[in-house]
Amino acid sequence: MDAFVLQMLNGLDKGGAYALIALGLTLIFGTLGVVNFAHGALFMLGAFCAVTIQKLLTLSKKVKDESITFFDAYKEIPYLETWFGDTGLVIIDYAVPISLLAAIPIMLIIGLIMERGLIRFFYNRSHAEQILVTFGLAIVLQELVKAIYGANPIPTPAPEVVAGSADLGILFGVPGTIVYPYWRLIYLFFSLAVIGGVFAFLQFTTFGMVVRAGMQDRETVGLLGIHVERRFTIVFGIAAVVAGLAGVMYTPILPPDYHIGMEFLVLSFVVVVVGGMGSLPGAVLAGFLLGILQSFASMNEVKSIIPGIDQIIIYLIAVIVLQVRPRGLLGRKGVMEG
Amino acid sequence: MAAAPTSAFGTSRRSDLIFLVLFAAAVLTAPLWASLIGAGYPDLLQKWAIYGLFAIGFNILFGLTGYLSFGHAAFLGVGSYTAVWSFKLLGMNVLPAVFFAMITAAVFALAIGYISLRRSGIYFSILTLAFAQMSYNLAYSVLTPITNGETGLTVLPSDPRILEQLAGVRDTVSTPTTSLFGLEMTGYPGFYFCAVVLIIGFFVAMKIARSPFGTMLKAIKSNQTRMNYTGFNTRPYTLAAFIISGMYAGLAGALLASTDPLAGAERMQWTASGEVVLMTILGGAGTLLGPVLGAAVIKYFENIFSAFNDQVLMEMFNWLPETLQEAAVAVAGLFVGEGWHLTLGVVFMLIVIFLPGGIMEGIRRVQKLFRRSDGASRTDTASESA
Amino acid sequence: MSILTVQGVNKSFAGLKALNQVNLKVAQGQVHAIIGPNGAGKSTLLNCFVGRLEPDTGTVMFDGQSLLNRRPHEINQLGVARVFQTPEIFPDLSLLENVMIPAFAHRDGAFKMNWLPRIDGEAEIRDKALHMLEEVGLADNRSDHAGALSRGDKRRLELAMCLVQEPRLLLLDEPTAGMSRADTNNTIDLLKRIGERGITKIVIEHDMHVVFSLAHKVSVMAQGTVIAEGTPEEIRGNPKVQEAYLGGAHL
Amino acid sequence: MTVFDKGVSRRSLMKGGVALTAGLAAPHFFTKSAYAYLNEPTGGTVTLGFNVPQTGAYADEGADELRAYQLAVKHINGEGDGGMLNTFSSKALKGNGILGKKVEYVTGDTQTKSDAARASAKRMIEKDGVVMVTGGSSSGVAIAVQSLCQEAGIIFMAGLTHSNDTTGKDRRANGFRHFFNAYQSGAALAPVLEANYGKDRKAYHLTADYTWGWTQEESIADATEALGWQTVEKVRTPLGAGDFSQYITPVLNSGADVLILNHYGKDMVNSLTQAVQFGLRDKQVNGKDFAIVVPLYSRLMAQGAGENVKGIFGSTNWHWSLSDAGSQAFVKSFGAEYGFPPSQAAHTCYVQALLYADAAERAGTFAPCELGKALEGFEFDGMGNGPTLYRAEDHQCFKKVLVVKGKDNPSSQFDLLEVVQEVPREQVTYDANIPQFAGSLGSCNNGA
Repeated sequence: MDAFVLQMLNGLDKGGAYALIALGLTLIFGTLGVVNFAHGALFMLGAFCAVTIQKLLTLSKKVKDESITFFDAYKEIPYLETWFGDTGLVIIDYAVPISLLAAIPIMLIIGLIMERGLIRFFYNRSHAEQILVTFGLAIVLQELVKAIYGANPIPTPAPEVVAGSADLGILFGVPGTIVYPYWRLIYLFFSLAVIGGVFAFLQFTTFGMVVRAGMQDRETVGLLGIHVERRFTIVFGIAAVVAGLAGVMYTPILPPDYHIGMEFLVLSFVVVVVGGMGSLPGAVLAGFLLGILQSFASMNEVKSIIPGIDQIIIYLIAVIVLQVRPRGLLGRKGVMEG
Repeated sequence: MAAAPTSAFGTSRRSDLIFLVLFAAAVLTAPLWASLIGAGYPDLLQKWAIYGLFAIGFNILFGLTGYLSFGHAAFLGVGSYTAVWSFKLLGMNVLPAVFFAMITAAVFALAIGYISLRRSGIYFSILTLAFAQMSYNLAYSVLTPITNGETGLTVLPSDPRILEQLAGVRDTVSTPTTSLFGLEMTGYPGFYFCAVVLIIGFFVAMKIARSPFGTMLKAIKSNQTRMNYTGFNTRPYTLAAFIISGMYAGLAGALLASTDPLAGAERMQWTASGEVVLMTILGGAGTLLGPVLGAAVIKYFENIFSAFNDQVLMEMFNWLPETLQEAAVAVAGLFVGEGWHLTLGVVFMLIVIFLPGGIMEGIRRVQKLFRRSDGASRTDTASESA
Repeated sequence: MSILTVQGVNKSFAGLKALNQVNLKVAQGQVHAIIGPNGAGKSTLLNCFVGRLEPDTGTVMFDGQSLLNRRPHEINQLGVARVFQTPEIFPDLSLLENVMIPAFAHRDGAFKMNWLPRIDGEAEIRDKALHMLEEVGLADNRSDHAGALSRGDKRRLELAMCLVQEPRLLLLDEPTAGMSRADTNNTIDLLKRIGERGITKIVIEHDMHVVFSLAHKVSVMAQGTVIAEGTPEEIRGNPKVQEAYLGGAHL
Repeated sequence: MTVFDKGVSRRSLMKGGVALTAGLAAPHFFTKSAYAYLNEPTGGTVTLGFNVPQTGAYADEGADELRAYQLAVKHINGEGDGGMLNTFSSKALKGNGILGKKVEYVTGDTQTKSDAARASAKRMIEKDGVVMVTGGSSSGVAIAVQSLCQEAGIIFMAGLTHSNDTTGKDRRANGFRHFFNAYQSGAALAPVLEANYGKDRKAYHLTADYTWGWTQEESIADATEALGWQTVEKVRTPLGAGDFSQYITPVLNSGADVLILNHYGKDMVNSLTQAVQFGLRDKQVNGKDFAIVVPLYSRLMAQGAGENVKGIFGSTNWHWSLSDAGSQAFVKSFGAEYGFPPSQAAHTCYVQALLYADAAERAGTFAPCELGKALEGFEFDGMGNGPTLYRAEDHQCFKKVLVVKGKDNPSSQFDLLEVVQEVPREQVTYDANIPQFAGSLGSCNNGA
């Protein structure tokens, strides 16, 4: 029972992460018709927003450690601490939440620059070319990050108050058996909130309505004299922000390195395809489905029956789903089949 | 009938023959001209030939039918594993290894292609990716008894090598080396073996591209609906193309194992599949020569650019005043050595932005610049398009 | 002798009846026009003949064989060719190749691993294709990419692609839509010329000029069903047709 | 192209020409050189090949290895302060290069992939004419390059490789390893674990699902079971899993009170970070404090895990805070050059370079077989790990192994680990042919 609930939570948590990345990816597919291999890089840039903010907050006065003479070892006392004392330390502790706020404008600007500077020239080019140019961009971005921050992961802990675990067992009357880290719970609620926000935005605003109409039939909407292009630029910005926020929030779970985006790239493509190209609910559904199945496939009970199943479950599901439903779970006909 | 209708096909028997002879000459003299750019050593030359072959085969699927496979590395890996097992069980001769590798790759391609080709577009791509990733993950972990996992499958003196046993020539003391009837497949002999296979592979690819079968594949890429309403069952065509290109990949894998008898799971990773896509597009998808050029460029970057270190750069820039020299080294250092990936990324972007047809389009444009467009001289450019 | 017999065909989309008990007999060697207002179900009916759609109930018999539950290429191999409303050609290939490809399908069947000969060595197919291009007046452009043709030329090319297969039944979905008057007349002449070969044709058309110059027989569809059938003269004089389709206007 | 020395171009051009004719007419015979061994240096210089990961997950480690090699070359050529040459027990090296030849080097990127590593090593052997290849930051790569060097006929001095197989079942006559291995980790850790956690413990293993992970799991399980510990479960995790939550939650209520993470690199950073996040470090089970153990530690990786390493035991080959003269000399020299302390990867690479040079000097030749004999059974000291033996039977170094613990109050950014114990050499010595290691060196290969 507790094992089941815990794996369910793991699955939801993973699913939240998959869904967030896949959401932006499928939004870009659906609106711009662009296969964006740089989407993982946006996730990575978001994570490094957090790293950068943390580095800025911990800018330190360096006091040389006199006990070491061979090289410059120093004790670091952050300026924030010298200036504000304990308040300063609290601010540093909250580096990740602060980054979350900072990442919104930063990722929006990055997204807009990317779309205006590069992606828009590829609307009518073949998918292969889109893949190549965005893949090239992803490599360039990650190599630049590597040149600045190195290749090692960088620890970016969550605030102290949420460092512990919540005892969810109390809810089920079995205290102590179901403990789950606060931060992961926060991540789950955060992803649900962002997903809800994106859907509400598309559902209830005129802007969203136009975008949705554009996803259905771009030409017709264009004929109505509405500037679809400009809205699509903003859509790209939104997708970048969503990916970036997912990145920021994931840093306490996965200390980021320059390569983290590539690791999510393949996975998020599988999620999007399983959900159905260009389908937002599909991406969310597939994200959670794959997350949960992956968690359960990793249980010893399952692995003892089918060895190595946790290694391939995601791909196996993708193959099966595409055999049964040619366009993914909620895909529409004619999207991205050319 | 009016004029000779050759131009309707963009090529003629004669221009193809010239093209093939020039290609063969360029490949066979590679040790000479490659040393001018620091690439004249057997291993890189072998890699050029092998990955050239891999890309040629990939192009038969992607360039002709338009189906973008993201899992072709699986066949490369399967070919390598089969070849090493052939060395271990049968003997160190490369011919059975090459033969069995192609057969196994074909069987895998049949199975994977049969399922994947039921979908098209990006759905097809993801299906092939999924199969390749499953192969990679399993080969790296639970299939270790067959693949030797992380360490990779190698030949050992104690292997059975039945054919050699029967002939009474099995040496159980020293590590056996691959050979073609006694000719060791390392160094330059290994390269010439790969080169000959590459030329044959190129010839076969050209044969396919120029044949009615190849024209059907191009027609599938151009308009699959029309193909169906024209009375063609397109599935066997795409499946045949998939299997052929899978066999090329298996052959390339066997050659990798023949020149260096070690097969590792990384060969099947999605990045390896991505690499052949990049090679093909970089060189020019749908052209015969492009994929070979793309393969050569990427392997050149990987092996030569990555080897530039500060010491080499300092020597390069030693004609500059000292302060400038250091700055130049610092900037250049970003792009070579540990930064060679950055260069690769920048090159991809520049090529796709400015030369969507890849290197071949660049060559065509240069040809155009130097040539009066009198129509009669289009053989060279045309013969390169497949 | 009817070559195509359609009986009691029904087809609904999400509860909406697109075809309602359609019956149709097309006589061998005739030009049979199907006319009717937009949304009358003409194209849906055509799609039921070529394997694009499966009727919910009913039968479609072609020369004694059912056309139902067959894939498009099988139906084509039986001798049914189709010209689409928006021309379906191979835009990346030369005109000559465009016409040679259907000729191969006619000669070699649905699949043949024919990779040893060169395509330019297939003299018989090439000559046949060239001849067909000459017939539609496109022989001079044979080396051009088909994608660069004008819409009218694309349609003539598509017609050549269908005719080179020597089909027994040719389906034409608005063959002159969007064409200038001169082009339309050219097409009519062309269709008349090939009419002399005895190929049965079903033509969906809006242009009454085309219908009345070509058709031996006309079926009128409205709201998913055939409301009238007869020679062009009979149809012209049928008040029911005039009301349903022509809105009372005199032809 | 100006990139390449013209002389070289012309020479390799001629080589290519000869090879072309040879290849077409009578292959094979011409490619064998007239020299006594492969790539025998004939001029005033000798070239070494440094094959390290420059891209991929271990790029930082690779960069540190490269720094160490460059420092070693300086010292061998008599530049700089001499580093560990001053404390090294063998005094054969005179600071004038090796055998009077100035040391030059070429570098390559292994990408932490066997194929790329072998391609890079082949380039060094075939094009650059190196007499020795060294480096690497993972066992798969080390074993792959080692067997390549064996076949080609040059010496391979392994860098960071911890798998038993490198000097176990995949040992080769031309390959030598200074770094310690999984078996030694187990042997060194067990007594410390016993002292801190007692004899009655239930261990849960999370193991990277590939060869290195398995050998480490086996070694640690053997060592801890010998103490009387119970092994509750051994769970394999996919390499590069990223999120380990689905493997960690089953630990929570499994009844285990020790979690052993047989992960390295990014996997270790992630699994440790997440295990701590799940509260495992602060948990009480069976009335005992729950413990996490990371058998193979590295300072660079510890940096990635940050605060999460506090109080967690593991083993390491070497640490810069050691106070012996050799370590001090090395740290001083490295620190002065680069401004920060060397990692264990840097240390083992530096030592390997020096050991190679010294062996060549003592053997009087670069010929792999003679040079190898000079390394086999070589006893030395002053290189940071106390008296050390390069065992002849398997080419593995035997020396002290460090048991370390994540420091509770680091005083500086480099001060993450504290050395708990320097486990003496006798305790980590094993017979060369125990089942986990049984293998054959084969015969050495001079390549000519």
